[in-house]
Amino acid sequence: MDLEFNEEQAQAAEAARRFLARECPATLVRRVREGRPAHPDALWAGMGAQGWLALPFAEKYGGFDADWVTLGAVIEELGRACDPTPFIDCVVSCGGLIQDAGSEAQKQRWLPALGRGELLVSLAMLEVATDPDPEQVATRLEAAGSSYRLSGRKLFVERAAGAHLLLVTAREAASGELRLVLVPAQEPGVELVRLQSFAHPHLFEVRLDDVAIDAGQILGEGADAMPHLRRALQCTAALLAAAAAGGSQRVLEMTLAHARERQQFGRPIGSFQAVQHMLADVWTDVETARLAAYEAITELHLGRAADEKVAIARCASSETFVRSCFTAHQIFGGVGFMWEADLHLWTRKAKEIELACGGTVLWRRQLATLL
Amino acid sequence: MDLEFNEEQAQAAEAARRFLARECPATLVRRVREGRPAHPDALWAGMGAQGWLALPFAEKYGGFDADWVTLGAVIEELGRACDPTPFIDCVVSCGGLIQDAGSEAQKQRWLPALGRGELLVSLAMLEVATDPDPEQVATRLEAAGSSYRLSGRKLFVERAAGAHLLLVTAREAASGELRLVLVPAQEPGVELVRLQSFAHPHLFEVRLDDVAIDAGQILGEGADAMPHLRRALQCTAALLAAAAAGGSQRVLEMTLAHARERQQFGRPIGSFQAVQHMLADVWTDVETARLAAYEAITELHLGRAADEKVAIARCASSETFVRSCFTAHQIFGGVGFMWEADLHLWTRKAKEIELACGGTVLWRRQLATLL
Amino acid sequence: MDFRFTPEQEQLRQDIRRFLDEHVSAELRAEIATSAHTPGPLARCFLRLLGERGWLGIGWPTEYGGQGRTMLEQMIFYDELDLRDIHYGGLTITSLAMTLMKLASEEQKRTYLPRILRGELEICLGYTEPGAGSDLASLITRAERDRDDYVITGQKVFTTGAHYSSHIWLLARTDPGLPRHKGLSVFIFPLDSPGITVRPLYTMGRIRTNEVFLDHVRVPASAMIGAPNSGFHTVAVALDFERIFMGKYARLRRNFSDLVACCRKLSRNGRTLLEDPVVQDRLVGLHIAIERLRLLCFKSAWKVDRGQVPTAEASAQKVLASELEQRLADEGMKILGPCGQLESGSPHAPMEGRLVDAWLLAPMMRFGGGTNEIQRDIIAQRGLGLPRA
Amino acid sequence: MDFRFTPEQEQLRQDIRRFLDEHVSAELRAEIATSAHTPGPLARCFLRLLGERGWLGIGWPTEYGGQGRTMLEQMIFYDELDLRDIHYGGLTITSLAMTLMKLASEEQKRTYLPRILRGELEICLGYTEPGAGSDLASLITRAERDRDDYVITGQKVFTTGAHYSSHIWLLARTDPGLPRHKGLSVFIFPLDSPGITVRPLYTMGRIRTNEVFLDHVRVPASAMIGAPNSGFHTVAVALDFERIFMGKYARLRRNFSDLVACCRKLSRNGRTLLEDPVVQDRLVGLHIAIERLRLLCFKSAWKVDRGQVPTAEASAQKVLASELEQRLADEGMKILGPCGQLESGSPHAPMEGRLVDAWLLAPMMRFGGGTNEIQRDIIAQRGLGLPRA
Repeated sequence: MDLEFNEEQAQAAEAARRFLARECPATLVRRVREGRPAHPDALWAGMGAQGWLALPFAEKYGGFDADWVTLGAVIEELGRACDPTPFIDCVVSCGGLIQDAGSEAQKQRWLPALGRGELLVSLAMLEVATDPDPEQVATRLEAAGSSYRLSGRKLFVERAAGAHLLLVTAREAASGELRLVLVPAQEPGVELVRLQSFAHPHLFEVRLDDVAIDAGQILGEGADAMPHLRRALQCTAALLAAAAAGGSQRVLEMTLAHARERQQFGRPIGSFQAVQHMLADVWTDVETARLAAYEAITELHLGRAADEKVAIARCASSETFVRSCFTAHQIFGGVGFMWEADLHLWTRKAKEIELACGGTVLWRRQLATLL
Repeated sequence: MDLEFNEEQAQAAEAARRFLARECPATLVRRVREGRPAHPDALWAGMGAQGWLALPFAEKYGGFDADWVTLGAVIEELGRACDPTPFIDCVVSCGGLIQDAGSEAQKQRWLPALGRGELLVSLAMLEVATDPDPEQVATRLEAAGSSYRLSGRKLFVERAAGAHLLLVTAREAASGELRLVLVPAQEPGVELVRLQSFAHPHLFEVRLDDVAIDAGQILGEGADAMPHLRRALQCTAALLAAAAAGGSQRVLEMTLAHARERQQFGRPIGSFQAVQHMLADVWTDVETARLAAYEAITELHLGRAADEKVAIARCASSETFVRSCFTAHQIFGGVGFMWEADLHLWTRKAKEIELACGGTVLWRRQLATLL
Repeated sequence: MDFRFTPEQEQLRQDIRRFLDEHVSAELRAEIATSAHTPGPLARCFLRLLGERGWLGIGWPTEYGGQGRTMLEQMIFYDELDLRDIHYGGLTITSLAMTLMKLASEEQKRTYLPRILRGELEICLGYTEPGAGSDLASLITRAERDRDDYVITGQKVFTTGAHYSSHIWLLARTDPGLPRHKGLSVFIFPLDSPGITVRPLYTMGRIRTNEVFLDHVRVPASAMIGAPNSGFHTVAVALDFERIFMGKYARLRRNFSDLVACCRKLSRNGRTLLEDPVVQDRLVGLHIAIERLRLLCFKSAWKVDRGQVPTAEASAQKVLASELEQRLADEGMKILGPCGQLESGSPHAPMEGRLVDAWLLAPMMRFGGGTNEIQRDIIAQRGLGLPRA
Repeated sequence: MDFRFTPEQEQLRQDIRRFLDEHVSAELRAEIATSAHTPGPLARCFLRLLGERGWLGIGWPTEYGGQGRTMLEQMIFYDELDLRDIHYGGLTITSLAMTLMKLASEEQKRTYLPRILRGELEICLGYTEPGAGSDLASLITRAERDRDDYVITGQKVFTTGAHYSSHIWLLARTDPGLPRHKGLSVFIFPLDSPGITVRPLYTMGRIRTNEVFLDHVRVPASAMIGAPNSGFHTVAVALDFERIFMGKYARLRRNFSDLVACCRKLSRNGRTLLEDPVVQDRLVGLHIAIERLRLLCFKSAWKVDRGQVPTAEASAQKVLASELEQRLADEGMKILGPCGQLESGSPHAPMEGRLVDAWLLAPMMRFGGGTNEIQRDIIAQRGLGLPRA
């Protein structure tokens, strides 16, 4: 048992924290939330230059073949910094799917560009407004001679407007099997409709109306892609847990600092028993959420059937992040509620992470099946 | 709107509190829990002399036709006193069923005796160890010439060993309808098996093996008794809520007294913010639980469709009683945990009430159907 | 015991509903939906209509032109307005006007009460300062006597309503020589007095609040409510009127009912959300909690009508309502699935984004108006008689 | 990072299991099932067997005859014993013996350690008094110097284990002239010393505890641990050893697994309890909570093995474990339906009545061993560095 980073991982985390402190201040987070700009080009380029965007990819695709814990350490820091980038969606989910399900040619074509930060891909998966289940897919991919036509509607697609490619889940009409289709976001027949979420500022509905697809856009050799999708969602969930753990730690630190400094009734408010007990509970939550996240990540790393640990990590960390924000608001009071204060950036992020990629509800259900 | 007792009700409550303070001390509660004796004869006789056992019955059956709030006020006091009697089961549930479903002859025969405290009746309703649903009835009542045979198994029958009669729910074989059958507990073919509950000290399994029944033992004229049973369960639930409200109030009072008196670190423990906040929450719970109980009871009194209010009262008050005991134990510490201390009598009572007559789970489900 | 409203009270509710049905226009509804808690021109207009028809004085004694109605009747009135998110002047009507009646001079009453009653005058609270939140007695805004005037200098924050109110009800230090909470006084004066700057503070919950800077603001001594240095008492009196309105249930009940309706309509995987047993179980828990709050609101109002002060009840109302607001919003969004996050105006937004609005506003409900920790202290100490630490 | 036990640690677990499989007889299991936390003759016998085989010294340094194993290995050992409810002497082994090694005289070590290691000697804690619970420093039991002896008079309560232990580890006031927590000393002496009366205190949770009356009990000065008036320090050292064992997860995990197994087996209305979505949802919530606790236990043990003191972690463990014990028992009983209330031995009792036992014991877990309020104070003050009130 070893519950801390090895040297390499610690260095990655440390470097990430330094980099983000410089390149990802709360002012940037705020600007990107407000859409000025919607995508943080300079930060993204910087992350590319740091090699982060290629971390999970094999060396022959320009990647670093990083171990999962290193990736988790970087993502934890992104969570701490409340990062406004599509890192998890683009690199972990979509990049992971391309690497996992793509043909050699597809990997050669897309992964290096993705790793350099030149290619933005968004996962277009959900279809029902009320349903986080990625297996509810009605979008149809229909053969038409040697090519295909794609039709359907996708919801909750992150940053679709800024993406170069959409990675669309669809059912092949003939086989009923799942296919992963790379669709240029500007393609004729693709229409984007903005959704307004309080949590994720750049969500879209994607309407696909008889979009022409050629075989090269379909990942892999035409086998059922469901196992790949499940695997990608598992990795994404584990790493979202790291982001949530990072975010909640940062919120706890901000709250502690405030509780120590803010004086009322002639003493720091952190000396009141009610405040102390709230913070003690948050600390316990945060501590265990972070452990759960890394346990899930190490299970992935070991290639073990990680569903249970991933589900626990995903649920525990998101609950923790949201609750720690609620407590933070209570202790900060008016000062933390102001638009100009940074706290609400994390509060929204907490919900963004909770709802990302099908949301925690999915994983609670998953856990039920594993009982 | 009038949220307090009228004069008559206030007098009944006041008299009940005085009577119970004298006749129902914690020592008696404890003795009856330990089965020495299982039934508090003197207290029961006293309650009969006070007229309580005939409160809900019509005058022509020796009753007082009391309004529901008066009955609730008395039962609230019984809850406060942690009474060890079968009042609710015998008088409210069984007495109510006889009055509601019985023939004129049956009422004449049983109600006056019940009201005088000479007749103990226990409701034998549940059959499945895991299932609180009173509609799951497999016990069969089969015609045999001009009489009947009764076979089946009943669980969680309160004080069956001391009862004169068991009021058994059964399905008539021919019609499949529900029947209510009065069975002498000592009848051949009736076997009692003791169940050990931490909550209710006198629970039994009742095995009915081809028990001879004649038509006069079946309540009413052979119509489906399910509506009567539902109505009786509703009344019972509303009054159990009053008992739970009474019990939790008493526990709060004991805890407050302890928190004011007990000194640690040179001051009363009730001056610690953590203790104050626990007690503030208990007070809020208790206050609202009591209001919910009486709202349900007044709805019954008005003859309105009271299911929703009853369900809310039943759930809110039992949750409150259990939680207030948990908090009491935390504030009392070791002193309250001792066998010799009285607190655990209420703690067990809280669970006894929660589980009585199908339990609160039933009413949560009921509430779901009313959404 | 009787938990019902009387036929007369039910009639009152119908009258109010009919009045609102007739006079709340589609335009006003649209304005409210987008106003983020700041009354727009139509809402201001409607406030004056409420005044004209005598509704604003519903709880005022008849001697001040009010209807002299009971607190239960007021509750019915405000609930009906809350259900439609109608602006009625809030604590100007329910708390400050009542405090004026109790503590103000005859001249002050003549100056303010008729205009408040007509809906022409609104007052915001100038209590909180950057260094004085829960601990109000540590405020430093100074009001110095200068012959017949006071000259006020300082800064207030979280002055909600300062951007649309005409007056401010300001607590300032009049005697720094006295113990902290003894040297304070309350003043009422127009917000357009020279030396006042109001700056917007926008919040996470969309509601706008303000900073108010006071730079040698000169007000006549007659602007003081009550005696010099009696400000803490004045504030306590106002708070006793205010507290009963702090934790309300009407909007919570409405949001819950809307959520249930939404669960009946929306479906997932071939069945409605309401058919999902886990959804049912969550809704049942919320339902019970809201009913508890409703009963506590009844109790408070009923006690007031009997001449009692519902101290613990009002604090408990505030605690229950604010925590339930957050819980309902958070659990409700989970029940609705991914679309739960969508805001009013977005495609696929359920319940017109109302749960999202509530979620974003909920933190303020918990810490504002006296934090829930302070409310629990009040229940324990003033309600249950536990000793102070 | 690695959350797994090493192959050697897994092997150790297997060794322990095999040992227990071989030596825990059906008779011992039956004794345990009915012993209500008081070790019976077979359990005492088994304790000596554990001693003989060297298991009791699993965490002791080799210089004292122990195995010198890591805390993680100790955790494995104690977890396996806990899963079968085996009595291993509790804090005699895990805390007091360690404190003796650190603070006792050579003679005391020679007197006590070998016998403890053989399972012949058990020590109970004599801290709490009727007037001194959370506030231990207010205790009044006096130990007065009389030439080479101390004469001790006073009363202890909630002295768990005093009826089967051979010795008591007693905190008494040796200098009333010093500030409250400075005039205390710890003594160790046999419970059969003249002047000691042990009276049973039975509890709601079935566990027996005791009152211990000390009437001029004469003990030699050599019975004192450490220097005179250093008792509070001695207690703190012992507590540092004890705290990591206060909130454990093995039994909780076992009870949870048993509950799930039971839900798979029992059915209601034509389907197993586990097929009920609401039951699943409740179980998922419990499962996540127990996993959090398990991780915290790992963290504490791992920190100890790195030479760190897991102050906040241990307090958090105790809080989580005790509150979860109550929640698991209460929710579990609700899940099981009416039979959930049935006790071990009753017809229809599920899980051998184990949830009922846990429910009845849970209050003590929350207030005992330092109330959860005090544990949260510790997390906040010692763990997070927040200032004392």
